[in-house]
Order: sequence, then C-alpha cells, then structure tokens
Amino acid sequence: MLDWLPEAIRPEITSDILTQALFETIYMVAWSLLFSALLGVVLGVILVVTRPRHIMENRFIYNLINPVINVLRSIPFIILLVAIIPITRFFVGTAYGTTAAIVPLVFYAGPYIARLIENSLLEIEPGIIEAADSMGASKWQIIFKFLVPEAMGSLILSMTTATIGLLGATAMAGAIGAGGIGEVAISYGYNRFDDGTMFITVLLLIIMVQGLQTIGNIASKKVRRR
Amino acid sequence: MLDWLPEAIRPEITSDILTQALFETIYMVAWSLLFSALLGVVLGVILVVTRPRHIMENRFIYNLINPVINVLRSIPFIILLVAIIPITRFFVGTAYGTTAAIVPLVFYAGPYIARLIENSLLEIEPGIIEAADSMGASKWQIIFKFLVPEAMGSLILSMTTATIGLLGATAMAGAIGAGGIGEVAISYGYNRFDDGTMFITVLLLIIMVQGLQTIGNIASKKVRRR
Amino acid sequence: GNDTNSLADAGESYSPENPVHVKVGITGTDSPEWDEISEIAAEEGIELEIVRFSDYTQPNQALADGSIDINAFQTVSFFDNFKEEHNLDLTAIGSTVLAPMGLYSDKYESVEDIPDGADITIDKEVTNQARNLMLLAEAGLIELEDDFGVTSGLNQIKANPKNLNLTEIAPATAPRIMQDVDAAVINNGFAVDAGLSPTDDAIYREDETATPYINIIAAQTEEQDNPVLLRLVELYQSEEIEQLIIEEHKGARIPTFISLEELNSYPK
Amino acid sequence: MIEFKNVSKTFSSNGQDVHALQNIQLTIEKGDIYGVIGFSGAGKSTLIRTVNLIERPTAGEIIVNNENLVSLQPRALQRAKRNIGMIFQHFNLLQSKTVFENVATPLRLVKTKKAEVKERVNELLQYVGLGDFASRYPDQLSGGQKQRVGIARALATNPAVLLCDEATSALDPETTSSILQLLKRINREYNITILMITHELGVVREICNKVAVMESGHIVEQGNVEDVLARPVHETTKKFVRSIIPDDLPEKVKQYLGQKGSDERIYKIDVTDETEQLSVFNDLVHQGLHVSLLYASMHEVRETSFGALYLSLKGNAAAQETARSYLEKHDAQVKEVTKDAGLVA
Amino acid sequence: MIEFKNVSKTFSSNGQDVHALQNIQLTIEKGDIYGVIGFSGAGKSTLIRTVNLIERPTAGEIIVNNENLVSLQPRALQRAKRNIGMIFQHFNLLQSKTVFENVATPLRLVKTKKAEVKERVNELLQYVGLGDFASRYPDQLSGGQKQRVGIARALATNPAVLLCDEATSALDPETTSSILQLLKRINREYNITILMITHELGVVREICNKVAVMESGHIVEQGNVEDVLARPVHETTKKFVRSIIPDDLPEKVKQYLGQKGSDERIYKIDVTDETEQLSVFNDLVHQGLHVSLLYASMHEVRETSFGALYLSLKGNAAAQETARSYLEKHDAQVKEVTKDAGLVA
Ligand SMILES: Nc1ncnc2c1ncn2[C@@H]1O[C@H](COP(=O)(O)OP(=O)(O)OP(=O)(O)O)[C@@H](O)[C@H]1O
Ligand SMILES: Nc1ncnc2c1ncn2[C@@H]1O[C@H](COP(=O)(O)OP(=O)(O)OP(=O)(O)O)[C@@H](O)[C@H]1O
Ligand SMILES: [Mg+2]
Ligand SMILES: [Mg+2]
Repeated sequence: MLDWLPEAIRPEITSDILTQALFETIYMVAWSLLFSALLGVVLGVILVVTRPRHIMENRFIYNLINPVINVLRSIPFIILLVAIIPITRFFVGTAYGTTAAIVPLVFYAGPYIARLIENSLLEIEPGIIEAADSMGASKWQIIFKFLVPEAMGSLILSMTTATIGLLGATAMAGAIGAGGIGEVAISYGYNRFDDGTMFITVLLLIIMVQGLQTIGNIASKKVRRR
Repeated sequence: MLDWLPEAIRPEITSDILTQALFETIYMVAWSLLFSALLGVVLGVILVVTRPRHIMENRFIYNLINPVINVLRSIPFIILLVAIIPITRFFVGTAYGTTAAIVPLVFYAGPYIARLIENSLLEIEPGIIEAADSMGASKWQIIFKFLVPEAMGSLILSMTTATIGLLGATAMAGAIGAGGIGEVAISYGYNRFDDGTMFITVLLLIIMVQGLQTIGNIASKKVRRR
Repeated sequence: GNDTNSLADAGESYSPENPVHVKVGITGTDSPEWDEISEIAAEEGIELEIVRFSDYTQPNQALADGSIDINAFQTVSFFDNFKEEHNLDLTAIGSTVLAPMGLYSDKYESVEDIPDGADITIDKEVTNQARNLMLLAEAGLIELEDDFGVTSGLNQIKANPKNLNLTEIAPATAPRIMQDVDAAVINNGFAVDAGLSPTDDAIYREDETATPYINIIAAQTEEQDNPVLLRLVELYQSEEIEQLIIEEHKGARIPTFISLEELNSYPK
Repeated sequence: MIEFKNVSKTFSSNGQDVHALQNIQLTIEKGDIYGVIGFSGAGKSTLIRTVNLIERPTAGEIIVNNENLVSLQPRALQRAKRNIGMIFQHFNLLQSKTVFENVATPLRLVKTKKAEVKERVNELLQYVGLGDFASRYPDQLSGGQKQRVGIARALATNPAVLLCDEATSALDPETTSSILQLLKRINREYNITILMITHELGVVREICNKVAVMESGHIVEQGNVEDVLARPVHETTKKFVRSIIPDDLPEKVKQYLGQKGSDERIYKIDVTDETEQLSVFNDLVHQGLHVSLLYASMHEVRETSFGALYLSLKGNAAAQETARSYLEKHDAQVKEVTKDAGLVA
Repeated sequence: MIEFKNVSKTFSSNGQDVHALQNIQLTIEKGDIYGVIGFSGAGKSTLIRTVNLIERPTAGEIIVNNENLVSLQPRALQRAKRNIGMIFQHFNLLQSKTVFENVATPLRLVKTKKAEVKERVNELLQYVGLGDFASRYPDQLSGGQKQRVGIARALATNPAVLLCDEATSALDPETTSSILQLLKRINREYNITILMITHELGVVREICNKVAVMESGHIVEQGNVEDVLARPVHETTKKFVRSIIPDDLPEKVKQYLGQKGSDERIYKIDVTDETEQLSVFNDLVHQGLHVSLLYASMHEVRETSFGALYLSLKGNAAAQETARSYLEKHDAQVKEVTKDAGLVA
C-alpha cells in the first residue's frame, strides 16, 4: 500500500502498522485531551478565582493547588509515566498499553492546560466581572457565563497548543507499550534508521498538527471577533 | 555530602554528579531560553502582525511562518534532536554534549513560545493599536512600545510556562549526552532503580519549577495591575 | 475472543479450534522472528499478541503483574539483576540471540590509534553501559573495579590512563554523531541498521561467547513449565527461525541456543 | 429604600490613601429619581458602586430594602443584587456576545423561558432604538449605541432599583431625552427607584426629584431639585447651576454698558417663582421713563421658573430717583448694574 | 487644512452593509474649530477616524495639509499622523503605564529629550487638573480623569490638527469649560485646527466657529455656528438647537393661558440680534394697555443673542386692536398665543 512512494522514502513498515499507530494516537490524544481538559479547566478556574481579590479569594485552596500543579509539571514525563503506575492501574486495571497511557498523559497535560487557562482567564477585564456581579450572577455563573465565553478565543488557542503538546507526549508513552505514530517514528524511523518510516510518520504528525492548528485558529478567530 | 539524608532516600550518586547536573541544567535552560525567547518573540510577533487586518497584514509571510512553526511543533523531540544534527553541528561545531543540546532545545521551545506569544498579543484591545497608530508610531514602535508592554503580564506567565516546559525537555536531551538533572533522574533514578537519586533529583526539579512559577507569578502580577 | 483458553489451564489441550492466547512483550521493532513464530504457532492453536515497549524496565514489570505472559528483549545478566532489585518471581525459560557490541570510529583504524583525551560515547542505558565499559576494558582502554557488575557504571572505573572522555548518549544516536567523536561503542543492532558492518567497520568487537549478554525469553516462575510457553521456546530455537535470524539481521544478532544451566553459569 | 449610613471608601494607590467616600449619609425613598452631581473625581461612581457592593465600603452600612447588604451572606446578597439593575459608565458589555445576548444575559441568569426572553429583549431594544441591531456585536456599535445596550440590559429584569452611572453621557440630546422619558415612565409605572449619576445638571432638571451634590468624597448639598437649583448654597452647586443658568453679565449687557447715555440706568431683576408675572413696566412707563429690555433669561425646573431680566431706564434724574425707590420697594431682588462695579446692591 | 472629498465608508456586518459615511464633502480651514454634531450612530466617530486613516475610507480622498493621506506611503503617512493629535471616545489609555507615561508616550515616540518630556508632561497634567495624578495608573482613575489623560496625551506634541471624539462627554461642566478654554487658547496661540465631535450643542456654542450636522452617514447642514443655530434648516439641526434653546411653550405660559382674563391677550416676540433692545413696552403702555412679562428666554452664541419673550397685554378691545397692529407693524416676529391653537401667526 505504501509502494507508490519513491524508493528513497519508502518505509519498511507495512501500512497496517501505520494505520494501527494512527488509530492509537488518535485514541490516546482524544481521551487524554478530554480528561486533561476537564482537569485543566477545573484547576485553571480554581487558580484564577481563588487568587487574592478575585471572586472566590481563598488563600488556602490557592496555596494548595498552585504547588501541586508545579510538582506535576516538574517531573519529567518518563518518570511521571512510572511514578503514577499505581494510579494508572487503579483507573485502567493495567499499567501497560494504549489505554493505560491515557492516565499519565492526563497527569502531564492537565496541569499544563490549567496554567494556560489561568493565563487566559486573567486577561478578562475586571469590568466584565463587575457587570456579572451586579446582575446577581452566582460564582458559578460568573465563571461559566461570563469569564469563559469572554476568554473563549484565547482558550481555544491555548487548548490547541495543549493538544499539540499532548500529541508530542504520546510519542514518549511508548515506554509503557502505548504505541502510536510518534512511537513508530522513534522505534522504526529513529532507532532503526528507516528514513522512509521517519518521513511518513513525521509527515502524518505534521498533517495532524497543521490540521489541529488550522481548526484552532479558525475557531478562535470566529469567537474572538477581532 | 548527601550522607545526611535518611537511608531510604540516600542517593547512590555523589554530590559532585548532582552539582554538575544542576549546573548543566541551568546552563541549558538559560541559553536555550535566551535564544528560544528571541526566536519565539520574533515569530510570535510576525504571526500576529501579519495576520489579516492587523498592522502589517501579509498573507505570504503569515502562510510561510505558520506552517513552519507547525512542522517544528509536530516532530517528537527525540527525532528533532537528530533531525537537526547538521544545523547543530553548524552552530556549535559538534552534535553532542550540553552545548549542542541548546540548538534542538531552541528549535523545540522557540515555536512553542511563538504560539504562546501570539495568543497573548492577540488579546490586546484594538483601541490600543489605534491610539498608537494615531500618534504616528512606526510598526516597530506599535509592537514594542504598545503591544508588548500591554501584554506583558500575560507574556511573563507564558514565558514561565515555556521555561518550565524547557526544563522538562532538557531531560530528553540526555539522548545526545547533554546531561542535566532530568537525565540523572532518568538514568540513575529510573534506569538504575535508585530511589534516593530519584527523590533528590525530582525534589530539585520541583524546587526549580516552584521557584520559576513563583517568580513568574509575582512579576506578572506586578505588571498586570489586576 | 471468549473461545480462547486461559494460558494457565490450557496445558496441552489447545488446538486451532480452541486456541490459547499468549502475550509476548518485546522492545524495539525488528521482530521478523516473532512474526514468523506467530504464524507457525497460530497453526498449532497458540495465538500470539505482540506488545511492544520502548523502555527496558516496563516489560519485566508487566510480566510480573501478569499484563503479559512472556517477554523476550533482555540479556540474562540484566534480567537477573532486575528481578533481584525488584524482587520479582521470574525465570528465564530459553536463550535466543547474542548481539555483540563493537567499538567504531570514523577517524581511527585501530584501538591503538585512539589518542589521549579522546571523546568516546557509550550507551546511557544501564546494562548496556556496563557492557560498553567491559568492552573498553577488554580493549585495554580502561580498567574496571574488581566488583564491576552488569549494572555498574562510570563511577566504577578504576583507571583511565588515556584520560578518555566518556559521554553517555542514546544508543540510536551514536551512529549519527560518530563524526563528532573519536570513537563510539555501538550495539550491533543499531550499527547494522545504521549501515555499519560489525565485522568490517568495528575496530574492536565483543567476544562472541559473552554469556552474560545472551538474550533470553522470560516467564513468571510458576509458569516456567507451562507446555505452551515451552513450545514457544522450541519454536524459537528451531532451524527455521535460526535461518531467518541470520538472514534478517545480517550479523547484528547471532542465534545462540544454549541450555538453561549453561545460561545461568556466567560469573555473577 | 436605599440608605447610606456613614459610608466611607478608601483606596490605596502607591502607598497613598485616596478617600473616595467619607462618611456618606444619604436616604433615597422608594420611587425617587435621585440625581447625584459633582465634579470629575468627586466620588460619584464610587458612591453608586457601593450600593450593590461592587465596591465594598471600607466602613458603614448600605441598607437596600431594609437589608444591610454589607452583612448579608453571599446567597442572600446575590438575590438582593438581582433586584438592582446597573448601567455602567464604561458599559462593560460582553464582547463575545451579540447585542441580543448581552441584553438577554440577566434574564438567562434567572432561567427565564426562551420565548419570554425573546419578547422582552426585543421590546427593550425597541425602547432604546436598537431594534435593528440585535445581531450586531459590541465592536460594531457606536459609542452611544453601546451605552443603550447597557441601558437595555440593566432594565431587562425589571429591577426595583436602577443605578445609572452617566447613563446618557455618550448620547445626543434627542436620544438622551427619549431614554430619560423611558426611565421616567418606568419610574412611574413600576415605582422603580433610580439613583442617577450625571455631570449634566440638565438631566437632573429633566427627571430627578431629588439631588445630591458631591465634592471630594463628601455630600455637600442635597434636597429637592427645585430648591437646590433655585437656591444653591454650596459653591460647587452654584457652579453647576450656572452651567445651565448663567448668572454672569450677558455680553450684550456688557457692551451696552459702554454706550449707554448719561440719563440711562440699567437694572437687573431676579425672577423667582413667586413673581407670578412681571408688570413693573407699566408703573415705570407711567412714571415717565423709557423702558427697554436688554436681556432676559428664564428657566423652568419641573414647573418652577426663575431667571433674570436686564432693563434699561431712560429719563431725567427725578424720574430715575422715583423709579429706583419704586423698584426697591417693589422687590428686594433688584440690583443696579454699572460699568465699573458690575452689579451693585 | 482638512478636506474630505467624496468620502465613503462601508462596514459589513453579518453579510449586511452598513454605510457609515456616504459621499462626505467637507472643508475645514486652518485655525477652524469645527464642530460635528449628530445623533448616536450618525457616523461622527467614523468621520473623525477617517481623518488620520484609523478607519480607511472605502472611497474618496482625505486631504490634510495639501497631502492626500489615502495615497501616502507608510513612512510619509506616519509623519503626517504625528501632526494630528487625537482624543478617543473611549480614551484608549495604556493600562500598563502611569498617567505620566501615558501622556509622555507620543513624545517618546519622537525621541524627545528626557528633561523636556518631564517639563511638557507636567505642564499638560497641570492644564487638565491632574497635577497630583502623575504616578497613578488608569485603573485608579475616575471616568473624567481618564478622559483628561487622553486630552493631555493628544496635546503633548503640539499637533497642527486636533481630532476630538467626545472629548468632554465624561466631564462635569466646570471641567468641560476649563478644557474648552484650554482648547480655545491653544487654537488662538498656535493656530491649531480642531475637529470636534460632540453631542452637546453647548460645547459647539462655546468654542466652535463652524459646525456640521450629520445624519445616517450624510452631512445634512453645515456653516457658521451662529447661522446654523439661529436659523436651523434641517429637522435634525432643529432638534439639536431645541436642546439648548427650547422653543415649545413654557409651562408657565401654558398655565397662564388657562386663567387669563377675557380682556387679555398673550404674544410671543422672537428676539434676534438685530433687535438691539426691546422697547415696545413704552408704546404699549402709552396706548393704555397693562403689560406683563410672563416669560423670557434669551441665549448668546458667540456675541450674538436670540430668544423669545411672552407678553400679556390687558386692556379693552380697542386698545388691543391698536396694540395688535402696532406689534405687527413693529416687528414681523410676533405671534399671538392662544389656548387652543398655541401659536397663531
Ligand atoms: N482603584 C482606585 N485606586 C485609587 N484611587 C481610585 C480608584 N478608583 C477611584 N479612585 C479615585 O477616587 C476618586 C473618586 O473616583 P470616582 O470614580 O468615584 O469619581 P467620579 O465622581 O465618578 O468621577 P467622574 O465624573 O470623572 O467619573 C477619584 O479621585 C479617583 O481617582
Ligand atoms: N465595525 C463596525 N461594523 C459594523 N458597523 C459599524 C462598525 N462601526 C460602526 N458601525 C456603525 O456605523 C454607524 C456609525 O457609527 P459611529 O461610531 O460613527 O457613530 P457616532 O456618530 O460616533 O455615534 P455615537 O454618538 O453613538 O458615538 C453606526 O450605526 C454603527 O453601528
Ligand atoms: Mg465616574
Ligand atoms: Mg461616536
């Protein structure tokens, strides 16, 4: 199936391997994005609203969450992969394979997304919060009916950046047998000096990244209205 | 020197190794941050100002830079490390060691910083640009005397996020013999099952990340004025 | 599917109609032998599922916790050390191949030519690194501590008369940055893949009978006599696979089928 | 309805304290349209922003509807705020939402039915003259249009109290007047209480029944609009009143002073509401003087009118003397105007 | 100095075209203080924003200082813009900089010496009454204070042209007046040309020499301020003029109409600048009528005054008839006011 490629870049792997890897990558990115976005939004919002002089100022919670995020962001991904194996096993039942990789990926991307979201939400003009407050909006409504929609353009770009980062991280999840395009690129292309595989896998990654970024840019422009 | 640590977490490595690794990490992060920030600011600013209806609208340049950044962001770091070996050799004279690692780190972090900066600069109110324009500010002045200072709070947080990401990436630069704390954590702590080393290195990383984030938060709050 | 036997109860009662399912953990990607075994075994009623790891610690952990049934990726010395460190109840059930290492150089023709203060890269992965250092010692470039073992590292070098500058790097990177250094110790697998010939290009090569570095198939100790697993070892050690390994790996891997006693007799 | 009890607010900026409000005491009755005027920086915005605790006072109590907001629990406070609409000086519209959605926001917060929201929002947009703008975004509006969106939004939930911070400052007189009429009508129909900050005394004159004047964080004068406008006591109030009712010598009179004949005298007569109609002319003319009106300016504030006339009287010395004593007897509010001294008693 | 040649600007929003400016023709001479008034959404801001191409016109030419800005190269355009100061409707201050730095920004752009910047900025801050606010940040200012920072910033480089978009809309009358005096002085001393958008005709009356009235993207009336105010032609202009010079029957007169005696008639006399002084009383009184002044309202616009008087004449039928023909002969601008018809010719 890949025979149509010119000799120099014809990969040694079969198109089955590639298709499977593609599927694995999409599977890992999709699920871990879902969970890490949830985690990231929750943590990011907490980081913003509990800071001094914000709507739910709470020194204790802020000073609890902030360093936890820092700790998670400190640990090299490969170590994180292993360090949380008990947690992975608890959630997934096993610590190996594509599904198991989702847990460390979430631990990796969640805190990162939290920081990006924090940054976006902090940019909202205080006047918007005042308007919300004056309407008797609950804290919950202030966050989800005012802050989030107003920051949406920036949030979408942040999530795009995070998704691309996540895609990059899946390459490392090969350490626990997760598979995926990045892993094929490394083990066939890089470790086995197979330029054809390197080429085709990196091409696939580029297409995915380009696609994600394009979608992100368009969506963000649509809501940003600038 | 590390003998004061309780038995369970006393590392097998010497404090010399640790000190050296710490130095290597700081060296790599500092230099690659410098260059990738430069690259990232330049690319990020170009991405913003050349987009449709911005101050230097230029379809051609935008459509050139945007995918280049995507391509660089698509390639798993380990592959990037080897893919740009010729470039590294050109700049550093050799393709391995701590100094050589700076080049791939810059290629890794530069485009990433560009995206974060793009996001921050897009958040600036159009009114600010109008004010600048009406004063007869040059494009250059609009960017550096208006957009950048106004986005500074957000930019600082973005750079903090990027620096922490860079710190994480140095761990992978071990592949080309760059050394550093992350590499010690992986090859001694993880590969050699030395919990003591794992503990002390991860602790060092946490301290660094916590320190960076704290500095970033304070600096950003100072300029953000909210 | 649900009509497969569990490995533990299968005994010899498997057949193509009622197959037994076995998960094999390997690392890296060059597994034509496993693909072949997979085909042959399937005809007998053994369904192989190949799980690839890109890391050397996880396959043993996975074996110990039952995520996989056997693995085949490591040398016996690494294996012995690992199970001791982690207190795992695993056993080697057969030998596979030996992948000798070599010292390569773009600049020098022989070991003697390597100058004082030369830059040499070694593998950053732990057991390979010990092996690299033993190779350098064997070549007379350095001296090692007496208790140097399969997981010893740079800190157990006794003497470095030439003041060599040893740098740890990822093994697959070694061929790519060879021109930047004076010499590089490279695993045969990577050397062959990178287009180097272990026999022609290496300026020094590991002894072909280095027992500690013979690769093995490992299983949980309680399954060491499982007829299914033993059948898999038999299949691996067949003539057919031996030929395939020689052809496919072009000298990067040498089929080395020895008895378990012999395997465990290396000096520890 | 709204009561400020000893309210103070202090900001600190660069280590310095800014006392934006100092011991404010103010009572606004239900149904009042209460105007607050004052110079830029006087503390007007700060005052109005304390009513719904957007700015928490540093000291004092804010009583709205018999509840001391300062001591309310968050939930109760939230409920209280839903009854207080607010129009912001800088609009504070959601940039990411259409005009329709901006106005609908407060309704959505209280989970109003869809059809109801649609009806109410469209009705409000008609009121403020933005019927065709429902699907625009704020960045596609002119300044005045944005302000009107803010007004519609504040009215959406029919609040019992409406706080307006310069609600018409960006509007032309016609639109201002229609908005003020709208507020007046709402005030009448729903008995809504309105607290209205403005720097235009004209706005106060048009719709307020009470007014307070602020200066550097203090309320320096307060009372019924007619009283305050007709008899301003504090210097600041006087300055405001002068802005709509100039009390310096008109140019025309000044010029005339330079060319008046020697047998001519000029008088200024203050007109207040008690002066039902002016008929001094008759007697003066009968006394043999030639009377001319140089300038006249009168103003009406909610059914009350006041102002000043400038008369020139020409005649011989004896007639002038009679006229003078006649005028002085007739009304205390008469002053002679001379070239050098301006007004003399 | 500034010339709009057939300038049009069309926005497209949600697929619909909004014609904010349509074929604008306007010439502003050097030294003019040119006012532009119009209802909210008329296109005033768009007009002023095309002058320095912040909004590029869809068609037409903008000539400033004999250069057609639309066709200028970027560098030249930039230089041209440095000569045009602008005060924005929404201030557009840099949030990250102090008041001082905000005002200093345009000076720094042209690399002014430090000492000079300091002197100039402090001087400007004094002018606008913000001498003590140099080290504050915009978010620590009141609305009017922000506006004044914007004014100071626009004046910093002594531009030859000043564009003001509602420069005093957030200011109280006293501050407004002091800012207007400042602009007038600058206009006089440096012969600076000012284009001033406002919705307050009062502002136009106070300092403009010319005025244009806009409606839905068109200029519907333009000319000298006195002429336009005294004799407004277009309906919009009339509405604006009415906002400062009410021309409907005063309340007092309305009430009086209901209670007037049968031997009494009420007249409205329009006063224009030609009417040097009013001395109709004398003759009327001499004709045996009892004359009372019910209401009088006069206005001065730059040395010109105009307005209206309401007189009540009491007397027998014969005297009334004489009076009537006397008034009609005396001045064409007299109308009788009756209860049913209001004003009759
Ligand atoms: N956050 C703040 N920090 C410091 N000072 C402040 C802050 N907010 C307002 N002030 C100051 O408090 C005073 C009162 O401000 P306020 O906004 O209430 O004035 P205002 O009467 O509404 O004026 P304007 O008519 O100009 O809007 C001003 O001098 C202002 O500079
Ligand atoms: N970006 C835009 N997109 C679409 N329509 C716009 C845009 N900007 C302005 N308009 C429309 O153009 C018209 C003129 O707007 P402009 O801001 O010039 O009015 P204005 O006379 O300054 O009004 P105001 O007194 O309320 O400030 C308005 O109807 C407005 O809605
Ligand atoms: Mg205010
Ligand atoms: Mg406008």
